[in-house]
Amino acid sequence: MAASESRVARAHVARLEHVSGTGSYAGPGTLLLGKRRYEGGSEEPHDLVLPGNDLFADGTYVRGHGTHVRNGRLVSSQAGTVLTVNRLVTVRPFRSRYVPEVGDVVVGRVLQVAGKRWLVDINAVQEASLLLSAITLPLGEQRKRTYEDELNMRAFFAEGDPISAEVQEIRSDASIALHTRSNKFGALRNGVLLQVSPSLIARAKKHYVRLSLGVSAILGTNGYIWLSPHDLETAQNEDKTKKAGSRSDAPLSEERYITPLSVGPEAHLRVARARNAILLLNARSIPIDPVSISLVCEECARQGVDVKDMTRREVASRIADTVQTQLSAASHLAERPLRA
Amino acid sequence: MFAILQGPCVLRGEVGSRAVLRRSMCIRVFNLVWIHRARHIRQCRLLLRTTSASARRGPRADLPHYLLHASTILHAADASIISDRLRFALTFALGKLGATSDCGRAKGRSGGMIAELLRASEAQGLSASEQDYYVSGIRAGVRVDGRSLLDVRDLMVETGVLPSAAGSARVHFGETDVLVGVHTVIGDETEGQGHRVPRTLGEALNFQIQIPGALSRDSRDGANVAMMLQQRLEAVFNALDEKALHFEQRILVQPNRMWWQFSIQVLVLRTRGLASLLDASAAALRAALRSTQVPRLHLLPEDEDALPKILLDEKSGMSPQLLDAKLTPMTLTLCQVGGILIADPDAFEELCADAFIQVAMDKAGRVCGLFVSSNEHGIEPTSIVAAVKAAREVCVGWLESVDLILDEDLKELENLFVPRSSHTGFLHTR
Amino acid sequence: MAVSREFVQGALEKGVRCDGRHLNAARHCEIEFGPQQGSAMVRMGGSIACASVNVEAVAPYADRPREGMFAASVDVSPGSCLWAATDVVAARELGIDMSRKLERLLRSARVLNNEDLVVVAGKLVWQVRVEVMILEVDGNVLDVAALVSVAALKYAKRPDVSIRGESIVLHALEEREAVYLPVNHTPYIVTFALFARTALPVAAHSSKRASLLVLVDPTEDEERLCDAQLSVSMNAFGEICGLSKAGGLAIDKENVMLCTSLAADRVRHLDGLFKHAWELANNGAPSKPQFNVRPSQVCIFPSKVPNIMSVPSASKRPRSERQVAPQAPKHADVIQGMDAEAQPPGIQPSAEAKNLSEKFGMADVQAELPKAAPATSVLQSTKTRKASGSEASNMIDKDSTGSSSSGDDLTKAIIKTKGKKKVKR
Amino acid sequence: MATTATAPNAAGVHWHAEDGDVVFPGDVLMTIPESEGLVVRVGRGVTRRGSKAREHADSHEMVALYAGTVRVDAGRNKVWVDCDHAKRYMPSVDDLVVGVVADRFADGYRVDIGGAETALLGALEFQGATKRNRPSLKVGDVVYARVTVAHRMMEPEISCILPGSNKSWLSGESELGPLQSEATSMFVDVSLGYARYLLTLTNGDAMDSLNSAGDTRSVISLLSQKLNFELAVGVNGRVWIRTNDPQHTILIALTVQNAQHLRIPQQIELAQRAIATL
Amino acid sequence: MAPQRTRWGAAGAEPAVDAAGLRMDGRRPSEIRVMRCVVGEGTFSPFGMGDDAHGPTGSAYVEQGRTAVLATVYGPRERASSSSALPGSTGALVNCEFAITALNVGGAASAGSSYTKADRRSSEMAASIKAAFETVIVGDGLQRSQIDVFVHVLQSDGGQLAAAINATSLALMNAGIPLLDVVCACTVGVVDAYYLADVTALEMRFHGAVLTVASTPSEHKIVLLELESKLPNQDTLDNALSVAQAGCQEVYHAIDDAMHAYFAAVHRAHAPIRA
Repeated sequence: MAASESRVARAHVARLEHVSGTGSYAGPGTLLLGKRRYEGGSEEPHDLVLPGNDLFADGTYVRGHGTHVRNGRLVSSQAGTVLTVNRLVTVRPFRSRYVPEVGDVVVGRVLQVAGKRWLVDINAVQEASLLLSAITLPLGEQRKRTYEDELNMRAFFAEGDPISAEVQEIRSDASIALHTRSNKFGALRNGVLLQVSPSLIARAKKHYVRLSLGVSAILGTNGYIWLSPHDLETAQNEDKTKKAGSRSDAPLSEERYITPLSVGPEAHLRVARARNAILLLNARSIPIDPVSISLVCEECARQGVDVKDMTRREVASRIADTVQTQLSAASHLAERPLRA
Repeated sequence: MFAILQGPCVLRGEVGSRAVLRRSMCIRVFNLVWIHRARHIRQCRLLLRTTSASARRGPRADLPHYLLHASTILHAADASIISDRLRFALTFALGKLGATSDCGRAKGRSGGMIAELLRASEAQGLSASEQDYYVSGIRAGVRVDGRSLLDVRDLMVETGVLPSAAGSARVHFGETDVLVGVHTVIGDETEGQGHRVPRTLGEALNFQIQIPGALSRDSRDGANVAMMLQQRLEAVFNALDEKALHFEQRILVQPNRMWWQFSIQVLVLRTRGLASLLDASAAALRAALRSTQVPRLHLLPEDEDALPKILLDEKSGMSPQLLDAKLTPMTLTLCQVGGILIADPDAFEELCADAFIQVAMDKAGRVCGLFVSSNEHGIEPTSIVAAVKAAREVCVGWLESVDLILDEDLKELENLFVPRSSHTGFLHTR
Repeated sequence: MAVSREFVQGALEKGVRCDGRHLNAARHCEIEFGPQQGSAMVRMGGSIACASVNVEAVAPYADRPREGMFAASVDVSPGSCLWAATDVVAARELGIDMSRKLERLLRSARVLNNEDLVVVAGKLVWQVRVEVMILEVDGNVLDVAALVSVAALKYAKRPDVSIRGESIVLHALEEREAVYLPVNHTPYIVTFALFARTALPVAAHSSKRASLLVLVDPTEDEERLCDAQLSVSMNAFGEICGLSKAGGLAIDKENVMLCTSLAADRVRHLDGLFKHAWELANNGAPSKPQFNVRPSQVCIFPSKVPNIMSVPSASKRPRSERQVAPQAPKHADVIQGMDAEAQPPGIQPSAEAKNLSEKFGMADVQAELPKAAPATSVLQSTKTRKASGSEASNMIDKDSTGSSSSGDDLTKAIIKTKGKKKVKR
Repeated sequence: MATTATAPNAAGVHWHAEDGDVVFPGDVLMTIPESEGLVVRVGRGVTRRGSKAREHADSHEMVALYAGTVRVDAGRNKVWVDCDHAKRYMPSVDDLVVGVVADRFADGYRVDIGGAETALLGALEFQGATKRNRPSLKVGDVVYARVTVAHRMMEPEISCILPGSNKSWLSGESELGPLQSEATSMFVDVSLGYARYLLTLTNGDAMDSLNSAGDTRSVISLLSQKLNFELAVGVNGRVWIRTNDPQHTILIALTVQNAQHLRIPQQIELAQRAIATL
Repeated sequence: MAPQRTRWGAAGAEPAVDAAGLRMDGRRPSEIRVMRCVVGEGTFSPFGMGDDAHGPTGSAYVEQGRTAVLATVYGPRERASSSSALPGSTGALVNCEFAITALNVGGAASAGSSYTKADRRSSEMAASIKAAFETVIVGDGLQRSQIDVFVHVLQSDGGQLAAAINATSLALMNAGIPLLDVVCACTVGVVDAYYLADVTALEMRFHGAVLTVASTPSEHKIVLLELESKLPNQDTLDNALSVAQAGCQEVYHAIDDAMHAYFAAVHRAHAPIRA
């Protein structure tokens, strides 16, 4: 053990400039005035606009996110790529906070239990609020919210609890309301929460996915992802983990302190693999969906990369490149962004 | 507190002399605090300091001596000896202290680190179920990111990032990304800005640590953490003797009158959790010191009482000497989760931890500082020993490979005639 | 006086400001030197500040043996306005901020050369400290502070010095006449409030040049509501000693130039005032013994609008005209202790008429005459009083607690009786 | 100072102050023996001394609350203290005040009425407001309201409902309520006494007991001959003015505001000049 | 540092612009220094733990000659309850913290004294940065939120404020915060009839006037303006302003390139998201 550590330790110290996250695009003299060079930038990104750039002169376009109108002209207010969905013009920034839309499936973390509502962090500009009236109470059906319910709100969700929910409405002052009125939403347990850039998670039909490698994941539209092991072997384990992974009904007070079933090391390893795969994709800003995740895992398996080495940069770049090529080969349905 | 101090004081006579005879350096343990009836250590600090330094330290000089044992112990090169002697020392101290009972006053007060952690993590606390998951994973020997228990994450070093600084380095480690710049100034007492002749190495360095509101909503918490970080770094360097920072002139250019003042700026670009913060900062600090260039001085002494003039002759002034900081330590944080020891916890594992052991270890594998803090359940002395052992493995490995890299860097640095400001600077990529 | 952004906007579109001024008209400004040497007081509209300078002979800094010392500090008195009273911290910060700006101005304009403040190099230099106290805040305080500090410096004297061999003698005043400080420039700060024609910040980026309204000498309200402020500091020779525009509405370069040229005129005018006051102070003309603070609303329409395009001297009103001012009402005496001296100069007919015509010249005179009965809601309000006045008023008996609430019943009762009288008539 | 003339009147009330005296806070105005049938109406600025005074163990001492002039009506059954120059408003019940919405919360507003503390205005405290449709005010809106609760110990409360009136706020013709269209309206601060004077002026006859000027013509009436404006006077020293033209609004506002320091003839002169500018 | 002191010591003697019309560092008068920008510095750790809600949302490092500034942006996030904002205020509340962490290249101040957070100068800088961006940030959608900007001057060789502003607008763009326009800043030194764009600390020693201008490149509007010393007349100001605005354009090019490079690197082969 000890010997291996020292090896590990020795192996993993590296000089930063070779591997630094910035080095790849801030190469020597890359950004000097005048000349423009992109390392590995295969195609010149023409569709990039900066705030204040004119998009369209005529008013025939509908202004969407990331744009504003300045004396009759449509002007970008974001640094990003221009997308036009037949009249609607939007500018999608590289990275931004999560911009919620009604109906999004999000994974969040309870920050605070306020009167009659929970404040939930969903990586948006504001904290979302989950009203007591917007959850399904233990005895499922629409019974009246009693004062008792209000008293032991912590029994349902306490501070720090990860939950999955749906965006119910977005009010005029941009405040967000969630609801968990469905048996697939509710508190999450026996798993890990990780955060990626929300722009990498597309709105899809299914956000509750079973990854091929025996991990069930909730890909929140807000860039929060919940991973929990889900065993293939024993049916008994199966439903228990399923119950744990995506609970049907809101938890009861005593249930919160049940010691979870002890998942075996290989289950942990599976989750770890999925986690690292997702983080790898995030680091290379490749869209995250079951396909890409499983691609990464297969690639790692093929190259015999150890789980804990997956996030090591050189490994990551090697794998990500191959995965990217495979993906771009696969996806032809990339609509050409419109030029400024 | 009195009860705590009393026990050890008995020891001063017997072992002390022998240890001091053994080598000119004696070691003291300051404030071994928070030991409760279960005789578990709540928090302890080992600070090594030369006798000469500590003698001038005044009031603190008469603090407990019982780890004079440790002095012999910690200098022994062999890890097994370390563990034995350390265990002996600790248990001995515990026995002494146990004899004088009711030291458990401080129950409920948790170590500073834990407190900081709680404050820092309030924004994104970990739910009970998640903690269970983490713990079960660690029990199973697989951590959330796939590491095994004592694996550490990658460490990335870059030197010479601040052209205008005498020495600088930047380190990526875990979630932490820290930048350290060293500036050398000649300090003398005539300036009278409260500058005092440094008595320990730690006093020759003055830190300015900045953590822009990274840890929480308001940057006050950042300030608290910065405070703690500074205390620990200073403590580590207080433990070293002057030779740890070696160059032609001594740090004291003229005894008691002029000295080199190293002002060190630590800028935490991003961080999360505190374990990786200390380790990364220590690593960056060491790298920065190693890459520090000190201009060669010529002193023209006039009459005795006046301060000598400082000249730097053109040639040598242009090719300053490198500071030899090979002996400065690096730190590793280990923490105990559910009774199991893991190395280099990430931000979430920290939240599950019930004890922290931070070990500062130099290249010879000697413990230069040991910070233990735990929650109210305390921690077994044996696990401290185990931690030190594990830390020794990692740190020595680290130090060797870091030095490999730095040596290459610094070689080409040294034969650069022009000072490093000609580099592209921060984040330069050659 | 409380106005909304929309109102100000609307008024400005028509060329009037909330206190009836033109856009480029400054408020009445008075500069007073004294009472003692090195102190001065300035009133600009409702804003009042006084400053005092003290000069000491001290040893210079070791590293700067041939430089004197100079420092300026501004304090905003908590009583100066409502927000200052309620939020002391903000007031202090305002003071710190202004003292920084002020010091920078005085240095960059070289009002005092530190080299001139040396008595004996390396041994003795003058340390000059000017302290400004803002007594009343009604907008444009920075200008006032700058003006008053320069005035105080100009009026400040230092004891005469003679050097006899090794010894340096500072002569007492009775022994030798004190001498003025070597003030060689008199810079002024002129602050403008900038309004976009539309309230939206987007308008900042509309390319119409005329889309900006430039207000000189803004009031508190205008400072609160404006889109941006630009302050130009300039000395009498038209040298620009400083510019500062911190964010706010983005403006064109032309607008900056416009502001500087406006500032030049304003500075010429201020300089005229300054010189005039300076003569008054030196020709033994009795400068007012005690400066009595006059609430801003005393002056009927802002006193004579100094048309800043005109020659400055014309706009300074000789004192004699003041006497024309009618007596203040009795209760006003009791209240503000106003004397004829303090009466607003605006009242005497000539200036007044001129004023109003100036002010409302462009107002369309045929604003259609009132159709409805005037002051509708006022009548209603009277009705109310009658209605509620008829309610029972409380009697005093043992267990009636403090009757503070009973006060109004009385007035109502009176109103009622009046009403009866009226009926009788 | 409080006068010494103590003339017990028929009612047995011992007067220590006469009409027109200038009194200081705490000066005893009169002592009222504890006998039935004594009715003395005390107005603003007069209160009963908390503890029974020693020398008049069996009577109440009425003292002045603030410095001002004592007013005693002819019938000697009403007394109050005038403090015309005062600027700080002390709320008392049934005062009509002009307030500014300082903050809004779930079921009401916090309104600044120029007093020591802000007043509460219930969300439904409007003529004919229901839970469904009720005015929603922004921060900074101006309301004309009536003080309903004013007590030393309590936060004052105001209401826009007028007993005996049934005009709904919806029709916009209710006497009290939000003062609309801030685009052409503003209000100026005047001294409390002057505000009262204005209020009484709008009765159409002079209040010689309040102000020693016998002139029936007033600034407002003069202006109103020439200008078409709407004006609301709050006892809290705020005069709200609205015309169609901001210039006129400013003209009126400044005239009204500046007239408060002038005597009646001067006020008239001022008003005439102001009108002359049109 | 001592050697630097010797190096700069004699500098005052040389002319601002030599016979060949070149400045001391070989630039033409109206030429700005070489500008290196790194976008997303510090937000993007090499270990892929890129976007956590915890780290900075955006950051940028800007190097203009030997002036190096790092700006990090946190948020927009829920406004801390303690923050005192006007109740009626719409849009985001911008906090800015400005810290000088390094020695001046001129080596004037000692490292110990150069950094104090409460330093007047720093607070002033912070105030002007805050003011410069408050009106540029598009408020809608950011109600009840706050944006924290931390600016660190790693080395300063003149033009701190300008570099800080440039870094901040890059960082804000990186954080995906909607802006009405990019804000570019540039300084101009007026030394006896020369207009020196982007002056260095050394050139500031000529006691010329130094004018800092922040403007919007697309419309040449002036957002921020600071002149701290004397200009002879308005024409000089006019010229200086135009030189500064030209400089701002140059800066904008650099910023534009930086963003493109960032785009090229980070979103290389970024398959567009199926909307």
